[in-house]
Amino acid sequence: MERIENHPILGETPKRKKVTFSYDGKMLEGYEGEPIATALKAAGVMAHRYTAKTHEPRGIFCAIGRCTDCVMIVDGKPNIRTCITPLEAGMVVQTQYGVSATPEE
Amino acid sequence: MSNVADVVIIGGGINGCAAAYYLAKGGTKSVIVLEASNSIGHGGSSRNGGGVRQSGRDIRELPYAMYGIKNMWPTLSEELGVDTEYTQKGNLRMGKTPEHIKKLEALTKSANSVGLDVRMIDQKEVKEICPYLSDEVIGASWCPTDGHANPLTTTLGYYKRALEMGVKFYTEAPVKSLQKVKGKVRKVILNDGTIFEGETIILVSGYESRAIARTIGVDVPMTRLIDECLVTEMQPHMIDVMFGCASADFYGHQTKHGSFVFGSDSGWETVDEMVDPSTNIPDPSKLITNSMTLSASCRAIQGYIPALKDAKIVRSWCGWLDESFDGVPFLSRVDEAPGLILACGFTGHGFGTAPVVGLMLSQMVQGEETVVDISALQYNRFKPCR
Amino acid sequence: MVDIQAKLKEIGPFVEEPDDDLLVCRCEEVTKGQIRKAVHEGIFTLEEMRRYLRSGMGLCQGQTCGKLVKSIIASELKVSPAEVVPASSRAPMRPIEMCILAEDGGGCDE
Amino acid sequence: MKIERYDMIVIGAGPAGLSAAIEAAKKGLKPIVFDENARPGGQLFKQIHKFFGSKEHKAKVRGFKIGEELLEEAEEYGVEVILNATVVGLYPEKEVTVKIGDKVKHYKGDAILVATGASENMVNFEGWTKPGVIGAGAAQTMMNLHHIKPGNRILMLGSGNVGLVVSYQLMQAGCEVVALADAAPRVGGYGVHAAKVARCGVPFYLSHTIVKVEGDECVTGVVIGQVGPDWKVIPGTEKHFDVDTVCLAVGLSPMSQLLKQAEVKMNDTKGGHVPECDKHGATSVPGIYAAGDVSGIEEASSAMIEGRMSGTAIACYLGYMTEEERDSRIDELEKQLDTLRQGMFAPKNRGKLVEKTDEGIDVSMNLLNKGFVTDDEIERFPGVTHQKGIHPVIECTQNIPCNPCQDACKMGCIRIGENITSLPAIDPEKKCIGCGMCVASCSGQSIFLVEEDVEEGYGEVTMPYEFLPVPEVGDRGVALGRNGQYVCDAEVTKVRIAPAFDHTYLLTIKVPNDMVMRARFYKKEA
Repeated sequence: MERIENHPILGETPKRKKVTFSYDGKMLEGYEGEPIATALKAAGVMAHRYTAKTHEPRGIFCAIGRCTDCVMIVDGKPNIRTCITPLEAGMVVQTQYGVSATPEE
Repeated sequence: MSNVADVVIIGGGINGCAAAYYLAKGGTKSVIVLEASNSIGHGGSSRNGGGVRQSGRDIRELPYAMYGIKNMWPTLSEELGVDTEYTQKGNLRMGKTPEHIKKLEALTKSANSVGLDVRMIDQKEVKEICPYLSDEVIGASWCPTDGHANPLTTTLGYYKRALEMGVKFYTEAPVKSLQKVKGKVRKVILNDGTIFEGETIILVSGYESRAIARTIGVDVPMTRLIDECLVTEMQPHMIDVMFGCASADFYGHQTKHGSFVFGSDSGWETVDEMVDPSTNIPDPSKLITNSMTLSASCRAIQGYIPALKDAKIVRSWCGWLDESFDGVPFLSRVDEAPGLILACGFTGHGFGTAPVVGLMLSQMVQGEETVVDISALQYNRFKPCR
Repeated sequence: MVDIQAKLKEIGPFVEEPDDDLLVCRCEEVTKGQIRKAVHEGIFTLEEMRRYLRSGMGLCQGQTCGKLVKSIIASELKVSPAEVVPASSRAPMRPIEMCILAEDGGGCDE
Repeated sequence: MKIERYDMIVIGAGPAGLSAAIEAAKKGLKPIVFDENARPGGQLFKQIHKFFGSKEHKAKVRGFKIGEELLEEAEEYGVEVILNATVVGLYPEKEVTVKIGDKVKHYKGDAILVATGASENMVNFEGWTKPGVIGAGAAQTMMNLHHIKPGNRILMLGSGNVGLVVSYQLMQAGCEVVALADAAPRVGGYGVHAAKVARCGVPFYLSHTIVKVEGDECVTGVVIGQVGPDWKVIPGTEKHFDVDTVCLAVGLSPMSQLLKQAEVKMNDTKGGHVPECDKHGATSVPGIYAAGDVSGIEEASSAMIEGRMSGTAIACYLGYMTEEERDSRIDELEKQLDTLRQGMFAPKNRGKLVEKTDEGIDVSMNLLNKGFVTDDEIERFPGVTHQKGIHPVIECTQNIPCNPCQDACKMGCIRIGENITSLPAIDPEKKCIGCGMCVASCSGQSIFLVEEDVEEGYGEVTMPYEFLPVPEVGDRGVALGRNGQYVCDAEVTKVRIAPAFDHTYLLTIKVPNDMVMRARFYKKEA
């Protein structure tokens, strides 16, 4: 999804530091300090996890850390709410399947 | 609405629900269960760590605990039509000091004397059973036939089945007093004045049993103690065993769902008092957790299972346990109150024995011999100290 | 006082509906049909529903589905949602790592 | 164990919490405010529209600016605001445990104010869990805080103020809102909010709900359908839209879990689980107060006043002011609050169909059913007159608490009077100079300057414009009517901006003179 560079009310989006991070093995770019979920959205990632029972995709839903639908495995730790966790350079972000990083059959 | 029944059970916890189910199954025509709160299993039944174990118990409890594990738990899910999540993968009671080990050895010895398969294992074997444990654990007692289950679904499973078999349940029905008719306990009077009558009255209301029994002149020697539980978010499958420790720091297990459920305390429980904050008057129904327990519990758990340090706690809760004078339940008829059966004082470990206790209660009502001898659980077993 | 058997009789047997497979609790993946059926098995409160089906017991602790579950129970019991006993609220308000909690208040020197 | 003591602990640094802390600090208390978010202000920083009310309610100031002002005021009075501070629990004896960074700390307050706000309600339908179905709050968070478009093509469910305001904001962020649906038979929010969305061309589907959301990995489409009196979809009424995002704005519920944990007496109401409070916000537990949305959903403007009332009450409770002082301040604040609770959208009118304005004029039914006032309905309102030369046309047709237009006009053309919910009326005796201050000051964007004859056959319409790119003089495009449909071709003749307009451009377009009462929006292309 497109980032908003200029907004009629909020004006120009302040420049921030670009960092790279890995997402399921691919290298992606994002801005330091923005929520991981924002960087993923900018890269077109919609599904953050697949549920434990029915293996359905989930993504951003509330964007403020309440619904926990956007959780992923970040630096090896599962259940990280990506909508409120700031992006750092070199982070390793993985799709979460149930609570693990590998899809189950 | 008919308020008269063969049996009136006071208390809609797991023991009350199980008794109701086995009574109905055994052919008792009319059974009524009265629950004071608005939900079934509101007390200890939904506030425990889910242990289904024999090890660590007083030898007076072992015969029936063993009976339940051998004959009832394995088929319970099928019988109740719910997933009780019963898992029989052993109980590890851990020790960190020579004193702990000594204590565990004594428990093990007494359990062996009544035929329980429990033995002491060293650190190496502990680690083989559970590689996630801290090196501070130097040994443990190991009972391979112990396990755990889900107290919530098990309780509601009994309730559901009993309902299906026609047992009448009333919630929000707090009992104020009992009353004898012609020398026999018969009437159960609610706070709102409603009267129920039963040929037999089973009093299975946790600590509240004491106040209710007192209304017909029976005092049951027990106290009340708060205990807290907590649950983590879902974790990858790690551990099947039930945990306990010699120091009673914590107990718990990983559930089928993946979350870990633990019970623990802060050490302040004996002076903890539940107060209605609006009036500042003590009110045990206000189940407010203590601000220190959550962290104390986490310290205890991390001390044994460091691998869980990043697991997040999603919820904590607390409940009262009805602690009998000698830590062993009361399960008996009462000489001076014919018609009354007492089932209380489970002292925080009544969940694992609930199926067999329910069964034996039904047998007591129906005039059958109980599956094991429970004469050691008489309410009047205490003698003066000199 | 709630007479469970009388209430069960009043609401009649569970009848399947086309949208029963609709998800209600997103965290624990509990469907509308499961909740409706549970009501007919005697589960009348949010607290019991949590214990029975795990609805509202997941990561978000019922923040998303609480109101939905309540309205399903209410409609099945033919009462207004306000008459359904709400679930209790417990610490922690948000999930917190065990190691962070374990740092708090330990030792006698603090 | 170490416990830090404060006079007053405030949980939630939104409009209610900050206002309370400021009010109390002014009386000499030392408040501390905890907020779990990385920035303070609650939802104010996502509100980029101008607020309603009167001067004392900070009317015509944009939400995020009000947030900035509150923060400055808080700093000025020494209010300590701790961010990224998640309150873990509210325990007996007014003790709170707070997670700050990697530490959990214990605090006790002589008084505690819970101002935790609200959380969004959700509805479920087939496919509601698919990535791309989001809450309206999520949309605001993404576009207004994190500078990213929530989606390209969006369907909004919910016609309350949140649904309307967020639809508009989505368009401001460059997204396309393909439709706005609501199961209710009438628009729930302010008519002026609906009108500014409708005139951009967004179709309103009232009595419609979502049948299903389509897509495998994420949303690719949505089907809505008309609901009958039983709230079930009438077969055959289904409509499909290609969308990548579905946005849910179906109401808010008080986030009162902490109060429940503290065993405060609660009431289960239609509007959610709320604490039983006196008019100062005192709950059943002595020393615990509640203010803002957590005690009942209202607007941010009301939350700020409620916060100030609680701050005052707490100052008195803790001995920092006398009861007489408290009562006089509370009276003053109560009057402000009462003003906001007047009009058609007053709490007492919730769920009722108000058919006539206070002035006795029939309310526009099209506005309620379709989101816009029709060309003939608009003529009956007192803000709409026909005059020679340039003059304001005020399409404000419902009694809402708002009056900045009256002060904006230095010439006195606009009258509202004492009662701020009265409909603005035009004084034909006063001469409009076409300064446009009224157009820019109207939070509902419902004021236009109209001049029927600027040259042979053509007139001009000046409208508020808050989109990018800003059209340039000489641009040719089309004029849309109140219903968002093409009415005629148009040419941009003037584009004005000034600091006083606060980012609202005044766009003047030239249209055939019989179109000046119909053209209400400009687009480069049809």
